[in-house]
Amino acid sequence: ACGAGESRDDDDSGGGSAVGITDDSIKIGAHFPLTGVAAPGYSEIPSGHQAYYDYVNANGGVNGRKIEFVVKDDAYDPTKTSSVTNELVLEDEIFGMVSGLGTPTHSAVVDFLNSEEVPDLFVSSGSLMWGDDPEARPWTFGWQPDYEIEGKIIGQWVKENMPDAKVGLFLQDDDFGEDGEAGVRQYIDDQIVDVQRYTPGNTDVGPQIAALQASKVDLVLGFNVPSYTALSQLVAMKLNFTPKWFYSNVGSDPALVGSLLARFSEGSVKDDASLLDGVLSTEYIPGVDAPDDPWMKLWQQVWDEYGEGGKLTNYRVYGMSEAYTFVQALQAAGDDPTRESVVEALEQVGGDFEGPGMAPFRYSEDSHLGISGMSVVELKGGKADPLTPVLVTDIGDAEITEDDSAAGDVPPDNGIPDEEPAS
Amino acid sequence: MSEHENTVPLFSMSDVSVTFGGIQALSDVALDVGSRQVLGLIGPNGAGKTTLFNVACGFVRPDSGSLYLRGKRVERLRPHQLADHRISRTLQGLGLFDRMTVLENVMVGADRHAQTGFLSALAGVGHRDDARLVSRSRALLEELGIEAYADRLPTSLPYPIRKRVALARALVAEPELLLLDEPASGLSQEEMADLGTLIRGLTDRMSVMLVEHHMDLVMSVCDDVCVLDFGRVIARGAPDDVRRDPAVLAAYLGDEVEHRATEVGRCSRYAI
Amino acid sequence: MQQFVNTALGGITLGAVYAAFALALNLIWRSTRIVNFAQAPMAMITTYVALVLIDEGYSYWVGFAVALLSGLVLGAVVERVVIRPVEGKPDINAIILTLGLFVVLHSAAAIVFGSRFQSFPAPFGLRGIEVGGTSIALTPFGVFTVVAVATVMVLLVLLFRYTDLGLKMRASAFGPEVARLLGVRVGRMLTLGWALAALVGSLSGLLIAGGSLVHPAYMDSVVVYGFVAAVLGGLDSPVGSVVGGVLLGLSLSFVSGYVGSELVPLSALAILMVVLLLRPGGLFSHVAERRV
Amino acid sequence: MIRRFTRVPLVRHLLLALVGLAAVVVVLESTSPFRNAQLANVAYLGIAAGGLTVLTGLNGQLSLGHGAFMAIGAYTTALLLQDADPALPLVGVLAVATVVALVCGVVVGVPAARLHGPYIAGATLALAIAIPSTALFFDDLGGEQGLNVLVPDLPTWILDAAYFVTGNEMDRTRSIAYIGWVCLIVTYVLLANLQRSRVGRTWRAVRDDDVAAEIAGIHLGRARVLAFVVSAGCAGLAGSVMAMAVRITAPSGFTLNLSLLLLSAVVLGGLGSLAGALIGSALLTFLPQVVTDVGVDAGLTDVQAAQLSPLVYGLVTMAVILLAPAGLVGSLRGLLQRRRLASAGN
Amino acid sequence: MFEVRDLTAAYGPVTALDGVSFTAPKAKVTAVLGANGAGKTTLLRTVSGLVRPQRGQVVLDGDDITRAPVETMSSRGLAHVPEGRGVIAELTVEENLRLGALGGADRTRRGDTERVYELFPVIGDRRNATAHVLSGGERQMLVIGRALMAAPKVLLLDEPSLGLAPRIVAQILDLLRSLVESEGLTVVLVEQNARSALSIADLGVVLNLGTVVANDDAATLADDVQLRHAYLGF
Ligand SMILES: Nc1ncnc2c1ncn2[C@@H]1O[C@H](COP(=O)(O)OP(=O)(O)OP(=O)(O)O)[C@@H](O)[C@H]1O
Ligand SMILES: Nc1ncnc2c1ncn2[C@@H]1O[C@H](COP(=O)(O)OP(=O)(O)OP(=O)(O)O)[C@@H](O)[C@H]1O
Ligand SMILES: [Mg+2]
Ligand SMILES: [Mg+2]
Repeated sequence: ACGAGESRDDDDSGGGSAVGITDDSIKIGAHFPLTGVAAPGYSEIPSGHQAYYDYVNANGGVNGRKIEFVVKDDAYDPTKTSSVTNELVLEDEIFGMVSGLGTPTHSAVVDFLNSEEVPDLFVSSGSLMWGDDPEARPWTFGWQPDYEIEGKIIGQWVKENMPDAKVGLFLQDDDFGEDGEAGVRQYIDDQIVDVQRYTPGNTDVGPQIAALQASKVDLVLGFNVPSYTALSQLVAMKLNFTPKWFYSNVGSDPALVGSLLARFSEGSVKDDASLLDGVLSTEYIPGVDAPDDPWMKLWQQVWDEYGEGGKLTNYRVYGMSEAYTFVQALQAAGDDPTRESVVEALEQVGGDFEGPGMAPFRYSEDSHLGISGMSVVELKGGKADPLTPVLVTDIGDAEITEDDSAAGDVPPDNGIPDEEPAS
Repeated sequence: MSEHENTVPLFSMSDVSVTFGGIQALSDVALDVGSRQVLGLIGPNGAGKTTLFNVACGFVRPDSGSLYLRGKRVERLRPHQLADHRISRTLQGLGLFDRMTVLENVMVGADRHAQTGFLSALAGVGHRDDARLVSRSRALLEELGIEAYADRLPTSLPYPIRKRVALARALVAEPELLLLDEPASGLSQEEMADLGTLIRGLTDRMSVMLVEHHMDLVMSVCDDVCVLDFGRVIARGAPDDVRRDPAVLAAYLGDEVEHRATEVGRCSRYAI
Repeated sequence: MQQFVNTALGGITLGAVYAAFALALNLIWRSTRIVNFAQAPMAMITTYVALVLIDEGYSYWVGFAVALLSGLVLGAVVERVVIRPVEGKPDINAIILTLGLFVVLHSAAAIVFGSRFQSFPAPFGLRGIEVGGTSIALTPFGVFTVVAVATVMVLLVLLFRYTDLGLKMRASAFGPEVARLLGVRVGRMLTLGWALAALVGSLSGLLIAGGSLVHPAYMDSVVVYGFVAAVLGGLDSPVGSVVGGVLLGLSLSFVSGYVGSELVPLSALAILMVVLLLRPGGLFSHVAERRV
Repeated sequence: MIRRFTRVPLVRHLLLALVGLAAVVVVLESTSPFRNAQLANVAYLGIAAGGLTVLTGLNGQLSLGHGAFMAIGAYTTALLLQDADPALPLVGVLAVATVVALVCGVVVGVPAARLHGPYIAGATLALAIAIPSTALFFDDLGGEQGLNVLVPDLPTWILDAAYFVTGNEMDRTRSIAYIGWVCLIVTYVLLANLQRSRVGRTWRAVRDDDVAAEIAGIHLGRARVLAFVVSAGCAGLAGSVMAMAVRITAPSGFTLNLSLLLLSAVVLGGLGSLAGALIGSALLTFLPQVVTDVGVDAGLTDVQAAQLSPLVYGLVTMAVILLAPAGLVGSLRGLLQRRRLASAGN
Repeated sequence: MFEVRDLTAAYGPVTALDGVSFTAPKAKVTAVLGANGAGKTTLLRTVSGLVRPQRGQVVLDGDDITRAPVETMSSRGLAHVPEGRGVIAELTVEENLRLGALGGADRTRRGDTERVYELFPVIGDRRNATAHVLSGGERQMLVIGRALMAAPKVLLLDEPSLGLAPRIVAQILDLLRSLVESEGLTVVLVEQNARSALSIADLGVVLNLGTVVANDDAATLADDVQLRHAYLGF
């Protein structure tokens, strides 16, 4: 495992660095919580990536290059993220970081990646940090819609459709909840009567839900992860608390939450319908609840052929969708991609990528933020039923507009994108 | 009765009472130790002898009463401060530091003589001071005839040697008052005799309070004997007088012993 | 008012769960003088055993019984295989050993059962009952939890205070050599202590899991709070464990609901520190100090 | 002559430190930046483990919460290093972090000194989770996301001097590794001094028999608090180095796992031995990576390979306790001693 | 009858017992004497199984019990009062005594606690206190009382007089005598203090450095001036 010192390229000058890439391979890496408290769910994302890369590799790779995806476990601990990123960059010599997960974890390495000029693509987190300031972090790109625009879209919808509702917020106590709250407050600051925060890891949310109930809220907006959706529903059941629920996209995952709650609806709940019926949420990529969507058909096919086994879940779909975007970026960077050219290509043509995202990416020289919008949906019988067209916006006071232009994208027949080189 | 040279005794307690949840371990005990005197403290099991030592050392706060050391009141002192007031004691058990060598055990007792503090220890410049503690401790080990064991761990040593180590640790602090709690238990007749000589030898530099159940030793080394029963002083006086005191005989010695006490040296039934 | 009642009720149920866990620690401490940090993952494993059975279509109670039984066996096996060799060695050896076991069981479970969330059924309803129009967070399953914990506590008090077996177990813990001389089969007692403790631990695992989600780390917060509860009450007293557990559950529930859930760990520390400052041996310690 | 000289503990420790420093220079200069980063990791774990081994091995107090003191040191450092050019030089930052942890050590150590056995374990366990969680409460501490740490460049004269000695330019990773190892060496010299001094003797006496220690004139409370404070200070310094090496300080970096990891490092290496603490730290730094790589090579999925590393770490811990209860260094020492006895007997 | 044949035991490299043989006849007191470190304690510990012998046999009423587990000793009627620290300090006085009765051989003859309290009124006063608070001598009484609770056939006593007031020692020795005479108890008495031990013993065994140097009538031993001076210290 030594010798890293010698093989490091000597010339940083000239046509850009070609670390991690050869004529027939490209090596990328990522950090994910594969163990520890954050592992449930999130540890499935990289298997989605892997399945899709295997699929692409089996079909000849990208310009003849096979994608090698190296995943390291950081247990959601920034200290470990830092050390595995060192390992990926300095020892494994990856071309770029793709989809490293988590806000505190990725924060620990974002400066390092930028100072080492390593492409840091498609961070798996909705924090604004991944793209709102390309000057400060020129090598970093977000992917999913950030929490703030989701908050804005939810806020506007509530303002228009439930103007009299007393709103309570149920927030994860970190940037996720914070950014979401900021977005929501742009529209319905006066409607919010109570804010409750839970600390991830503390699974007893009884006191929080009891407080919301005591505030007599009609609508709870949840910026939380799926397990807490299930927990909040369970506690609400215990308390006979029946407001309207609106979970952000992160937490809604109807398939997962539905299956978690299914067991409790068997005996204890009288009405047979799913506990999640009538719950509101948002959607920006098709998920496993829509098996007939052309993208889902592709993912299902890829998973069946190249997956590591187990069910196809929304986490895996998320991973495959990110992987798809990475393949697009690589193609756009031309026949001989360098670290620089990938970033340049994303800035130039990334905004036009067609993919599973229902709204376009915001990639440009001024913004590295990801998908720009989503639609509001209602869950019915375990499926998401759109209530609005795709709503698109940006951070800050950008307006919310309707834009269905990207929603009709269908995957190419061979399931592999075909981007033109950007330059 | 032996007379004290000074008008103020070295150590005294008056009206000391201690109760433990309903058990009266000491009641109104008054007692004094003159300088360079050996005071024997005897009494039945559970009479309160160790408790009295504990009071003297600050391990037990008396419910009432006062302690004086050279005329100064000391009952508010904590155990670790007594060493500075030049009181040392041994424990009824051994109380050695099992994972430290004999020398180190004794050096802990000599800690009072150390002059350097935490900072010089941290900076590693205290070794000269430490060397003085080493020589002091070695000298004492030599005096007690156990210097050969200086670098051994106590657990590997025979019981009588360990008892001596415990004694050395108490002596190295150079106390004025030494409290010995059953120093002879587990020793053979011969070793006990040596111990007696040793204790007598100490009286040129300190006073000793001795708790012991071996009458031979008590009778031979004590200037004065004080008898406790149910937490009260029931007799006090010269060994010979105390030994004949009927109350003491009834409470403590038992009548069988009386024969032996008068005919020391003869092998008699039940004698200890 | 409704919030107050519901927060309190939630706190009591939560406290009952801490109490159950604390009882297991208490039992193992009293019978072997070891704090078993692997208690939580052991309980987690047995809960998964129940889950597998239930998924296979067996009833909840079959799963429940088998989980308790496998807890018993697991406890015995762990004592025989892992703990027995360090018997009589310094405390820290056993502690580190159980910490090692903690890690091993954890990752083994993640490998075998996967690390995703799974829901665990409850035998009784999970809906709160209505009292005079307002609904309160007292569920039938919550009642079951409290009753189960109280029963275990009473059984433990009876076992240790009034039976010869309890006496032998305590004697084995405190003075193995002397106990042996007096004819106590110390080895068996230690094994039995671990087995029973693991059984109680399994019960606490099942109670926490009931009507909630399980994953390999689902017991982790209980490791801390259950232990804090046990220490709070005094490790030598089953009543202390229960009082400590309920006290802690209640306080933390109120802190979480009225102040902020991020202060929960800090309040646990504060409560523990205050109690231990006043009573270094916990609330229910009763050993009079005699040091010399 | 030299013999007599090296019998003075300070001289011996300084000599060892010099040898250590030389070894550090050679190793850091000849290894890759990645290894440098790993070695920085070893350094800060080693500093904290060194303090803990003194507390647990010498004084007999068990702490399951030293990660909390690392968090205190790390957060102090992060707060001091918020600007690109901080008000304090790095040495000052390290010192302030240590002192803040020392002070917190007093706050915790005073009540802890009265506790024993499982009660102190319980209190420190609660500490381990309570301290990092307070960061969530105070907005100034950056919440879940934590605080970024901006490590300033070393002063040019140091860089020049380093270039002069090694002939290599010093990059940032390497300079932090140097900071870590210099701190480690200084800490270990100080701890070794303490260990051999009357303070160390006092600590061991309290560990072996507190009653006997007290009648020998030792202030029990003071001795215990002092040991606790010293080790808390070490943890604070370690946290400071950690903050610089990791470049971020967030609550999720100070989970209970960290505290337990430190304890295993100490026990794996051999309780009470500084060398053991260092070896334990190295083991815990390098082991996971090696194991995971082996797992991946053996064809396991990423998730399985990742789980393999804690599994092996747990098994190794258990195996050491069962097979070599004195730890690696302790067992080695025992072996050598037996050899010596055997050869002396012949 | 109780017999030891060629018993040899070692702690690592230290041989503490080297081929010890003797017989302790039924209903007699056999004193085992010798200087500190002679191996007396080791002898008793080997007999009751706490130390594994390297060689030799222990025979109780014709049964070879050499390798029987410690736990079975009390049910064979053997009780061992260990040297020092024999109480379980965390249990109450009453519990310590109850424990003593659990393992005895003969259920019907096991004593009740009241008998012990009568014998030692001091500990009767403390029956519900944890043994932790007892004084040194009170602990010793408790240990002896606990051994009696099992109504043993053979009683091994390791320095029972340690820390006891003379009157209590006398009382205990009286009691032993009467148990020997009335109930046929066999006693093996280890004492540092040879003089008082020989005064109540029927037989004496003198150990030196792990070997038997004398084995005879108690009176004969007490009269042997040379032996007394060489090994018994009086
Ligand atoms: N902390 C305590 N709590 C309750 N009772 C105690 C405590 N300390 C001592 N006692 C009781 O006080 C009485 C006196 O005990 P002490 O140890 O002083 O006796 P002693 O005279 O030294 O006896 P011995 O000769 O047996 O050592 C005893 O009955 C003992 O049980
Ligand atoms: N646990 C042990 N480890 C090593 N050596 C021991 C151990 N116990 C006793 N010895 C040694 O074995 C020898 C016999 O000791 P033993 O305790 O049997 O003597 P004893 O006659 O009972 O002496 P005492 O009168 O002091 O009780 C001694 O040399 C002693 O040092
Ligand atoms: Mg006493
Ligand atoms: Mg002996």
